[in-house]
Amino acid sequence: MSSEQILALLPILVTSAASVVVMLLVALKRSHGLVFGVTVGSLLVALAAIGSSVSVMPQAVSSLLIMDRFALLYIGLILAATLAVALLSYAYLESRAERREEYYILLLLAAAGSEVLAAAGSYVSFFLGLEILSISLYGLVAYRRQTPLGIEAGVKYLILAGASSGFILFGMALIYAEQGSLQFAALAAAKGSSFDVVSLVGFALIVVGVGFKLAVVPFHLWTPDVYQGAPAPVTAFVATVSKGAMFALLLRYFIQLDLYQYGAVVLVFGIIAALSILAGNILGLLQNNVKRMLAYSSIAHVGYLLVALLASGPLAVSSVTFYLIAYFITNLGAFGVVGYLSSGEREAEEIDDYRGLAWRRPWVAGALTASLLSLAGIPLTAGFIGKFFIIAAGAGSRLWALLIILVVGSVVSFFYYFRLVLAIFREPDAGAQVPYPSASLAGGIALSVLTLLLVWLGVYPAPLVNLLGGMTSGLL
Amino acid sequence: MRQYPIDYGLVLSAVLFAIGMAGVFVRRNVIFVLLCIEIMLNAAGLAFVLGGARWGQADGQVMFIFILAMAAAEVSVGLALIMRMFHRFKSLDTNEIARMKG
Amino acid sequence: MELLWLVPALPLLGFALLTLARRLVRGVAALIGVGSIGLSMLVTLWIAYSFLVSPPQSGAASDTVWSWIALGDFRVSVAFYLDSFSLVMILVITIVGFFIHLYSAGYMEGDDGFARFFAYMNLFTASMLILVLADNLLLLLVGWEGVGLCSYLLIGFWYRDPANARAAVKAFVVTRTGDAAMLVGFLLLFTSLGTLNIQDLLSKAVSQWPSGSGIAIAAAALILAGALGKSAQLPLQTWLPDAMAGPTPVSALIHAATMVTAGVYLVARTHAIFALAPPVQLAVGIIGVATLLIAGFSAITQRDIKRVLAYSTMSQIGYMFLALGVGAWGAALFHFVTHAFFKSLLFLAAGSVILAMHHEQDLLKMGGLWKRAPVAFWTFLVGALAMAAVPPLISGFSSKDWILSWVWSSPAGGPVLYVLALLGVLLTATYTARLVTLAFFGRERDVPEHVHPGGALIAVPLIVLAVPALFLGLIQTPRSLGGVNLFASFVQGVLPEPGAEGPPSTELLLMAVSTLVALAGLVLGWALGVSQARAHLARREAEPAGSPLHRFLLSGWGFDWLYDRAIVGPYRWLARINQSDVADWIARGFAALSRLLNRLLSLAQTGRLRWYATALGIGAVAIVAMVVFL
Amino acid sequence: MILLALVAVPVAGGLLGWALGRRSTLVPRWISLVAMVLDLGLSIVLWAEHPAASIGGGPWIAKLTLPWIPQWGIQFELAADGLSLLMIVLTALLGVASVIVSWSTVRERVAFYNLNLCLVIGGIVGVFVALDLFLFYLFWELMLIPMYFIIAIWGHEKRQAASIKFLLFTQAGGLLMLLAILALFFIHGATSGEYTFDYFKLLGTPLAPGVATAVMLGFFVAFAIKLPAVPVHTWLPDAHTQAPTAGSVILAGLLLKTGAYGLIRFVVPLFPNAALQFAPIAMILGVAGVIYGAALAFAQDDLKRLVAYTSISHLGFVLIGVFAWNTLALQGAIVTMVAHGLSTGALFILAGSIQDRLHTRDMRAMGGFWESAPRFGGIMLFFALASLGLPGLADFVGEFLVLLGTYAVAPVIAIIAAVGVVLSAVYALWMIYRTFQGRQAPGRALPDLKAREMAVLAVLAALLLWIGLFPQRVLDTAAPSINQLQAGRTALVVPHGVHRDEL
Repeated sequence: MSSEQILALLPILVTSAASVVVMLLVALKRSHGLVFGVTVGSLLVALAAIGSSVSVMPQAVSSLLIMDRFALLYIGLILAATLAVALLSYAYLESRAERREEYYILLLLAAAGSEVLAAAGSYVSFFLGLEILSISLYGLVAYRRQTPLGIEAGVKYLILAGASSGFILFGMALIYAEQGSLQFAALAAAKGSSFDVVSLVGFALIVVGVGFKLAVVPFHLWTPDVYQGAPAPVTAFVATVSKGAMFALLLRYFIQLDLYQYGAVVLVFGIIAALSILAGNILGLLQNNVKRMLAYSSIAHVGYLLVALLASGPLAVSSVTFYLIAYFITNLGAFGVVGYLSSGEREAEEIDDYRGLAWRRPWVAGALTASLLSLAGIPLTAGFIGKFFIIAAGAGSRLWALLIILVVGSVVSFFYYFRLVLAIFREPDAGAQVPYPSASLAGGIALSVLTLLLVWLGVYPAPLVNLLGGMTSGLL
Repeated sequence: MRQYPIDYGLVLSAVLFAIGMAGVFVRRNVIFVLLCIEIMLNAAGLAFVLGGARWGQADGQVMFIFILAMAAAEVSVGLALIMRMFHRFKSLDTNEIARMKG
Repeated sequence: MELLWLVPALPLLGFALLTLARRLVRGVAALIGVGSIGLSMLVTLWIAYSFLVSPPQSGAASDTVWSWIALGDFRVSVAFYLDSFSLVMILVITIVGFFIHLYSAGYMEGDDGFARFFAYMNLFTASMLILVLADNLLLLLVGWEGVGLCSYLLIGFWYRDPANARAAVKAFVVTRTGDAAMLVGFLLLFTSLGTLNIQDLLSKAVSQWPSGSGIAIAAAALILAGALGKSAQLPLQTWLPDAMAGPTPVSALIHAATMVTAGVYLVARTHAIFALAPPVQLAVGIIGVATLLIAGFSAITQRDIKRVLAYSTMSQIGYMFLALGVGAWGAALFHFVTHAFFKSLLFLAAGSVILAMHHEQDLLKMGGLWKRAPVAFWTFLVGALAMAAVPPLISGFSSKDWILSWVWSSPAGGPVLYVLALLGVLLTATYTARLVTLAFFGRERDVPEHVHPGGALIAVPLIVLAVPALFLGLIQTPRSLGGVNLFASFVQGVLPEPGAEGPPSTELLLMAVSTLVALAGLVLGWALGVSQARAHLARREAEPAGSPLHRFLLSGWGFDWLYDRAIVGPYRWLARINQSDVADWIARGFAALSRLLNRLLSLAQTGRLRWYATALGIGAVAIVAMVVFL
Repeated sequence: MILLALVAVPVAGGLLGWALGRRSTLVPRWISLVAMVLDLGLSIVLWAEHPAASIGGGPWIAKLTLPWIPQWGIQFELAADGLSLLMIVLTALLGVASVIVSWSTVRERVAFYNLNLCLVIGGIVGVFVALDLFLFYLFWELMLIPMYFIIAIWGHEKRQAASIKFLLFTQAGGLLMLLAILALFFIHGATSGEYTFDYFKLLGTPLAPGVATAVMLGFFVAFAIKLPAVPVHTWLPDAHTQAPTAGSVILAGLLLKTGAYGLIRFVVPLFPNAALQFAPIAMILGVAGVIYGAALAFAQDDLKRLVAYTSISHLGFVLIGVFAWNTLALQGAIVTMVAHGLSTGALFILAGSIQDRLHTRDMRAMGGFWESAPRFGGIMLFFALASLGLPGLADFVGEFLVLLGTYAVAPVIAIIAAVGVVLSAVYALWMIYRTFQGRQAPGRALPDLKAREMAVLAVLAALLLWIGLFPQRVLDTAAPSINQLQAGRTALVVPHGVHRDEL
């Protein structure tokens, strides 16, 4: 392994090493502050390391990992999101009785697994990244192990994610048995005119597994339960990093295999996208639990992303990426507020918990409102530019049917986003006001930065668009 | 030694996979569900080994080893969780853990 | 003629002052209200004087105040047009108007809406003047709607009684129905002739449209619709009897002398178009005579003194329409003039009677008032004789006779119309005589102890108006009675005669016949009045059930009933059942659908792990199947 | 730059008032009032300076272009012609009125309220000057959110349902419009090689007939919902009824105008052929609105709901006028827009005042108010008369011109619309009958208008009278834009008589 390869892998290496360091640290001395500091520090170092990796890319590391602009961009995104989650987690954990320090080990591991997924160029690294991510998430999702909901969520996620891993693995095995290679690229070269049945079945099974991780219809049933049971920052992580990494993989996979030319595949993804948009939004409609509501909304958002994915061409990649960035910021903000307002053993998850928030905690309310507007795709937020970008990509590829469904879904979604907005701006309930925890610095910083980014991207997206435009050239 | 077509092996692994899957669907005891997932994973492992044998590569076996490691990790986390579950719910029935819905 | 704009502007100024100023002393309000009309009258007289002394070259003068709308070919100005026709109109309006205003200062004394009343009256006068002076149809429409508005405001002047307010709304809406058609007529005229200037329009119509062409018929019919509404002619006549809910001076000014004759003015003004559309002109005559008879019959049965007069107004305007229908434009105008004087006189005298009766308007409760309210009686009598067309010098006689002779001799007329018109004469005389008999003669029935028919402010206008009611006929007399032709020759240039007059002998014969008929009517009416008064005394308060025919006539031939069932009722029913807007069902449907789908999809979210796993498997099978088989 | 200032002044005023207004309720009120008056002043200056001036021979009197997202061909492009100018003046004027009428009626969250008020005004001005389609869409969406807040927070008893309904309807239209904008963007890009959202460049994009119709419909639906045309009008009665007074004023006076403005600015010029073919349907929708709105207005017991339905009726005239597509009808549509803004705005102020005083909007509980509130009655009557199209007032000029223009193209439509003239008399006078006439119920005396209310209403009334008697100034201002539109109409190959015969 050359030094350049090491340099290229540096972000992943730093993240992985950090998890080991934190583990050792915990063994030596339990200190939440210290562990938190090391975690944040190492994530910052890993982010900085991307700068050095850029100089040597594109670099294929042993055919397993491909460190190109695309991968680095997603790794950067994953690291930044993990950093935000870490910041949001501090106060959340601080107010709780559980052991806090192991949380950061799992978080760093999950981030490492996600990074591997983003850079994966073969089924092996796909599998490894996926499992590192998944197994860490089992722990994270069930982190509120004192509460029945935490355990319930953990068990559900464990069983279902395990099963879905089984699907992916079996699919990979079938493809391998037919094609004789574990490289995406090799497969692309070998595919010829069409696949045989076994490969098709294998491919379909991989789609099932990926679909599960992305929580698209019909593999979405677990989403609300896990989102609800998991600690709010973990929910943010599951909603953003875990999905984003999987989407990065899907995008690379799609483009490398040029799946656009298979009508059946496009059709399947189209149907999945349409169903996700409709079902996600309709399920969210009357939901009173904010975490579940956001879970349903995330189902719909992945549907939107799939529309962009199906749009093909350079616009697809940049629109998916832009949307993911906007989606990351927005969801981190939204779940961040949920975590920020959760106190002790109580998650602020009922819609009534937010009643009158605007008059009690105006800044937090502002952040949440901005996130909700962004989710709804209202102008001057990142979500608007993202949705605009996606619709543009779809329109460029004439996916009118999907776009109409997207429009219908969006209109439905306004109902529940604005239902929450409405609650935020209602008169506070004079009698029983839910107590909110005191403000935390780290969380406050994270929320402010996220909100500023949200608005900045909504007002002046030109620089990011430029950046993404350069990125696609690396992938295609 | 007689050479069997690879398809036979794949069919076998598919049957194994299906058994595992069916087990996940029907079993209520969460430990059995976990066991069934292991069966699914091993079915995949078998298919990998078959593939490796077919193409004369080590990759299949390597993957199988990865799968074993991963399965072990999953089971360990899983069992820990199941202990918590039993501690909390005094039951291993998956139907008991259905508080969140709707 | 530079002062022409002042004629409508002065009352308008009065309106503005009365509206904007707050808490005016009664005297000041009256001064502004009456004074503005007075000044306007003086200006009008001055204009009339200069018009007569030095008539304009073309027989008409116009005065553009400002350019209103100019869009390409569409150019409309706020401009006034004065010819002999409009001069007659504004003379009548300002003179009659002034005296009615004066009368009102006495009549409305003590009403808490004194200033408001004069504001409305001034606005009305201004609008009416704009209507008759407008040189284009759009400005005419301003006046037209303005008088309609004031009519609405004044009918509902005593707003506390919902019935008055409803009558006001009814009046406005019914007339507006006609206006809408008239509006379409204007659209048609502009679209095909490219101007709304009345004179250009008429000359272009004459030069571009062949007689009897469809477009001319359509245009004339649409204009006629507007005229029918405003002038309370069939089938848009139902509002007028209810309009009597307004104060009596209002009835005199608006619902007798001026506004209701706006339709006559309009038709006469655009007579060139009607001349191009013989079927419509015939319809004008038929409608006129039909209204004349229907209203005449109804008038005979009414008990309310003002309703009698209201039906009589409809009936008299029926004469004017009949005249228009036979092309006797000048005669129609002359009848308008005489009618304005004698009918306003009748209303004002009736007002005095009503005051005397402490606002009791039931004829059957009056009686013997001739000595209790002598001024009212004598002036009323003058008006009544004029209306009944009793010869020789009473104004109504000249004008009606002029009309009748044209009905006989005009090419558009004929014996049938004449006989019907003659029946009208009989009816007119009958209801007039009945009215006078019931109100002024016989025993006092329910007359109050103390009677206050009003002071000088009431009496002076009555006496002054009685003069023209008596003698105005002198300016236009039948050939056999001197053959004075002042009026006809004055308006000849604008309103030509329909053709050659018949021989004087025929005219004399016709005159004799109509006079006899009128006298017969008077006797009949007298008898009717006497018998009804007796019956009432015998029965006292017991409400006469009346025969079905009586009830039918009393209700104005059931038009209200019919419209209520056919139009108003269904509209209200539709409004009631659709109050919550059927179109909203679309939105509600979507909402319900979303809720339903939400419930269905939520059924899948059971929380059961086994079901989730099974769904995963089903999904997997579905995906595999799709990928493999598609 | 004056265009930017027109947008920025209300926004800045709102933000400033909000930032400073934590303590005192008076500070945000004064700051927003100053901002609105300043905005009004600016717009009048612009009007006075450019009576009929033009840039480069076109109708444009001011223009501003800044780079924004060059990768997507998006610019920050503002421009104004006479049409925009009229709408801006109206916006600023009603903005001032809104601040004043909210002065004493909104007592809670004053700073946030004024922020929203200022933002919505800024957004509306933005809509009227944005000439980059992306920017236009952005403003289009942006003005909704503060409006949503105004309804949802300060509205009446059913404000939540009404606000969400408002939002869903308008967003549905908005997103369809976005699809249409993007379709146009790509088609233009594919044919000319230049991908841009610039209105001026998109003008005259060659489109296949079917495509043009589809894309045009995307725009049309959005504007028809906002206008609102039957049958997608049902958000309006709820929103107008439930909004606080100023909210209703802005909704009726301004937001609806953005729909009409969109039709004139985008639908007709961008898709002339498709619009011409679609004209009969659009006019039928318009005339349906005229009649249906008037009929439902009559049916209402709720005073504000009644006024809301009258808007549907009036805007039906606008829809007819735009698609009758000749100088008279278009000018009529524009005058109607302005007149409706003033008259209906005033009626909402009056209805709001009644509600503030009596805490009810139900006309069944009203009657005889004239006795205790004669000035109120007089003013109410004035605006009711304006609404029923009394000649001499502004509404009449607009509606008459629309009818006149329409009659030349589609006589049947004009004739049916003329029926609306009768129905408008019915609802307007019935409204007066039920509120101010009859006998006053005991304990239900209506206190008369106060000086501040009178001042606002008097200005609105004076303007209605001014436009009614001297409409030429308004007509001249809009004329260059209209003439250009008209030129586009005459240039079309489809002969004039085609859709006349169809009707």
